[in-house]
Amino acid sequence: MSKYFYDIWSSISSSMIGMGITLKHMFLIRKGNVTLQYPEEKWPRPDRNIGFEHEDYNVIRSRLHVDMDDCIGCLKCARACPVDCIKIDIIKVPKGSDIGTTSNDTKKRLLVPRFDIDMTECMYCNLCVYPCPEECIFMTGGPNSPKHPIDYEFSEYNREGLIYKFATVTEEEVQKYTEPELPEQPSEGESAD
Amino acid sequence: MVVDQLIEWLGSLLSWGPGSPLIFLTAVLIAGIPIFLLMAINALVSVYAELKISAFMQDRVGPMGQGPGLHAGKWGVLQTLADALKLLSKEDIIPEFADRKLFIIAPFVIFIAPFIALAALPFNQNLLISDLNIGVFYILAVGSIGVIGIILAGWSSNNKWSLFGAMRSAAQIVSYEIPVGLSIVSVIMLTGTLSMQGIISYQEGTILGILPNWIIFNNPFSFIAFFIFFISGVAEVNRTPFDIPEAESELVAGFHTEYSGMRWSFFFLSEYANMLIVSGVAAVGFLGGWHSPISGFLESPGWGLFWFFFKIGALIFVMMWFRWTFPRLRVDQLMNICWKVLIPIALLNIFGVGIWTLLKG
Amino acid sequence: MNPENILNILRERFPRSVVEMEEMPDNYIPLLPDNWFEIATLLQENPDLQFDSLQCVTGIDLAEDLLEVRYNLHSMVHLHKIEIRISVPKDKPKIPSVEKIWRVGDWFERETYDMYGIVFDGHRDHRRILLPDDWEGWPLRKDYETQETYHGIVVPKVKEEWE
Amino acid sequence: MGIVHGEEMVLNIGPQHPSTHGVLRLKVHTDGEVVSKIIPYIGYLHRCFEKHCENLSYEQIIPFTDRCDYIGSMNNNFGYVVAVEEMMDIQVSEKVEHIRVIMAELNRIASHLLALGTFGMDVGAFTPFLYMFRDRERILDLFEITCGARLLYNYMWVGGLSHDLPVGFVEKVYKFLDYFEPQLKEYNDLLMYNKIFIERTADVGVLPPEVAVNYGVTGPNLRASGIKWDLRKNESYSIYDSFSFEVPVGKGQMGTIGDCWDRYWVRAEEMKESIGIVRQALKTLPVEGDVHEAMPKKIRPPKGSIYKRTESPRGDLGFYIISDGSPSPTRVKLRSPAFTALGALSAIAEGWMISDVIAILGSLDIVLGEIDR
Repeated sequence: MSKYFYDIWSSISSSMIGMGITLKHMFLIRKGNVTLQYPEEKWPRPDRNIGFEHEDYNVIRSRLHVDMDDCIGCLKCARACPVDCIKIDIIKVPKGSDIGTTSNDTKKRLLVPRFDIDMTECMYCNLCVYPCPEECIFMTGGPNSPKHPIDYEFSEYNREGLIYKFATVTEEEVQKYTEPELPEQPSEGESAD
Repeated sequence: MVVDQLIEWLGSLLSWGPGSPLIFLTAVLIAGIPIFLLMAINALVSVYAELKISAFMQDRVGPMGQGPGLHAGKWGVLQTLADALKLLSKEDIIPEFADRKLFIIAPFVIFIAPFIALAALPFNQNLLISDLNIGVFYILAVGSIGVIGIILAGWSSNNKWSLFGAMRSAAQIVSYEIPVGLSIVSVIMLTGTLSMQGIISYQEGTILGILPNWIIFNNPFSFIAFFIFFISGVAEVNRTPFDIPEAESELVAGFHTEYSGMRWSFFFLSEYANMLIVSGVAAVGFLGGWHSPISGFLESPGWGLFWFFFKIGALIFVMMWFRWTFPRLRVDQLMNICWKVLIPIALLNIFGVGIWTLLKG
Repeated sequence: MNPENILNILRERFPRSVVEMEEMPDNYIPLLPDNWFEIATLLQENPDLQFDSLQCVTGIDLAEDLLEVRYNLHSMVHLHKIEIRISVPKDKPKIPSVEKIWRVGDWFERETYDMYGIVFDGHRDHRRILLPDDWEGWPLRKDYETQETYHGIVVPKVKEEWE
Repeated sequence: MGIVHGEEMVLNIGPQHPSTHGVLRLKVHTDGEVVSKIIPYIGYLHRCFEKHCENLSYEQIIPFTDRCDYIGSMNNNFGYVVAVEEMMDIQVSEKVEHIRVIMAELNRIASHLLALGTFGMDVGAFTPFLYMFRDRERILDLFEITCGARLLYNYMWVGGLSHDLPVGFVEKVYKFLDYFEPQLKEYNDLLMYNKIFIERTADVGVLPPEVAVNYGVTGPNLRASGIKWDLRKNESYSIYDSFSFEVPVGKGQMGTIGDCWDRYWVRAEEMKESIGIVRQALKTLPVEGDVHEAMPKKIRPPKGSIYKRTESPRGDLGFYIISDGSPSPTRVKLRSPAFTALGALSAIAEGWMISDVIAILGSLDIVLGEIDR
């Protein structure tokens, strides 16, 4: 019998405690609320400090980007990718021809007419970023934001739109280097394919 | 009241004589319109309140997109209107193997129960569709028609989840009718009338000059009776912690699993209307109806309307508060609470109220 | 109890079931499949051994027409462990089931059957577990070839225009 | 009191159901509300993890282990990495070990928060779920500044880590722990000691210790049954032996040992212990050191095999790795704790009501990604 009344009492008291907690949260909504109203407010939030500054990041995982000016076509990223979402074609240029240098002063020896990344397959593991000797493939934003602003809103209406073609080498250049000719600086142009 | 006046007025206007059935029918139809509007507005306001209250309790901000405001609707006040429009424009799906006729009828049966029950709820001194001399009894009787609709919905959907929900709901509502009735009995014993206005007029004045002369403060037994009524009422309208007929984590959506669009919104509408009625009966029976909490202060009919809806609003808020705090009970525990806790205490309460009135003279 | 003592106990009771190798390994015991159920019962019930927990069942395709099943046993009482290895030929892969001794073996054995097609004799619910019942082939065998179609759905092998 | 037996009804719970924690299908035979038989069907989330592993190099497998138990990814990384390191006999520096422990324990808190929150939601309490998710987000923020990812980290590498800790990380973790500790009490008041919750979970789905061992149930579920078995203590790996922490064991405070409430309680207690471990590790964390120091140029473990168990938030996470000396393993078998926990469901949930089956399923804390691999 005493258990019967104790049960009733404990139901009431524990319910009151619980209701007290929810009521407290209701009145302190300003304090605990962490909602981010996405399209209007973006992370990190400027007015309320719930997140971290961009400078605090070690790295960020978002869209992959390639600086083609620096790419030397070493294929290391393609080999590191666990899901084979990077596809690179390379052409060996004849000896003595100058196709430019990277920002690290490495002489380019290979022409890269195709550098495709299929972002539908990418699993953002970051494994392709490490082996790159020229640091030309990276995830946008975060510590890389000086190089490329963050881009995590890259949805597309069709699949083909998510296959990024980074190569900048033109058809003529490919033509030129497949048959030996005078070396020339590659010009910025439309993608190869 | 309103119906009577309407009949009189129409009778004088149309010169068919006040006894004509046609006039009676017209009067009833006209009186039905404000009830329907009340239900619709109640649902709009309550749903919005529920969204916001749940959000605040959970440290969220709730709907912010719709309606006027700074950036694309600061408070989302038109959220429920947008929801209603969405529901209206949604495809109406009837499962192939459902019992078509019953499937279509069920939402209306559920809708009718609170609709006609509202006719006996007094909103202030004058505003009352019909002052029945058996008002309380009428509301309790009519309010339980809804369970037929729930069983129809569950059965006709031809879905096992719906069937489970319907069966649970039937057991639950039938059981919880009893504590609701028993706790109302103690009110009737005190007031000596079944009429809603009669119960309210009993609660005029003060106790010892301090407390309002509401039945909840009348004696310790009616104080307990109020809580029994309210808890059972929460169970009757299928809300957490007694929402086992819907139990979204167990039964997907319970009896309305297969419903969509407009038909589903009828369930929604009637759920909130049921909350209104339970809170209304609690306000009338225990909290002095449209009386002001301070006797003689702001007692005009207009303020009566305000006080009545204020009390209803507070009770509905508590129901929402329950919902966003508690886990859900199991079906057998629900029955245990009803039969082993609420009903014995309610019976003892009746006994206590009887002795109290006897001693008080 | 170290593996050597366990091996000795098994040799004593089931002399013909232990695969004798020139140099007995120190971390596992190779067994023949025939008396595996009885040996497993002994391993669980012998008061000195009391292997009450079957940690893991791993199937391997040894690619020499041999499939192997490795059982990692552990005792919660004595806190010792042992690995049992049982090899079966690919064309007749049959091992007695130990699902009745260690109930956890139920799903482990079903998984091994699912992936390697090793039949566990005496299993009470011998079905595929991860793959659909009508899947063809045993995916983790080295000679497995992907189905062309499954219920009319083309199983993609390579992406078009990617190579 | 006699029981009336009605006609048996077969009910499909899932694969699309709000509380099957993923794509699990339970074929449930019911007699009225009472469940007489449960047959779980799994495999809806099978992604051929083990087949993938045979075609990938060792370092490429790590992001795939993330995707197995996506709630406790750090611990999955940890288990795999520890196994490969033991095969190759690599000793990593103190700093790396410390960071790994901090990450694994923070991840354990995050995982338990999700487990308890969804368990609460399974029994109908919605609000604690959102509170816990909010705090889990704070932990994910810490992971994000460290390795950029919020859920699938690929953070622990063979012989090291992908990144060193960012500047100010230690202070942020301290700040989080100071904030989080009082929150725990609030959650316990709100849910664990609520009478309705106790009614729903105490004495429900009792898993006796011998059944638990026989069914291979591990981790918090086994400890709730009263067996003090924690690999961090019993088979210490990494530097767990240098920290002092308690292993909470179910006591049956509200009912029987090994009921759903005990499983909840053990997880709630474990979060407290994890906070303690993180605090100790932060205190002794070496400042200097290169996290890439011990990383081998080529990961080619010698011929042989290893079965290595670690304590993931769900229990004994075993990796059976067989190497033939080539850059990719011959076989990687993941022994997942949730797989065995789900195997025990039919043993403990039969005879209870449908609502209880949902509660028991919630209390076992399964992750379908790990079960189906």
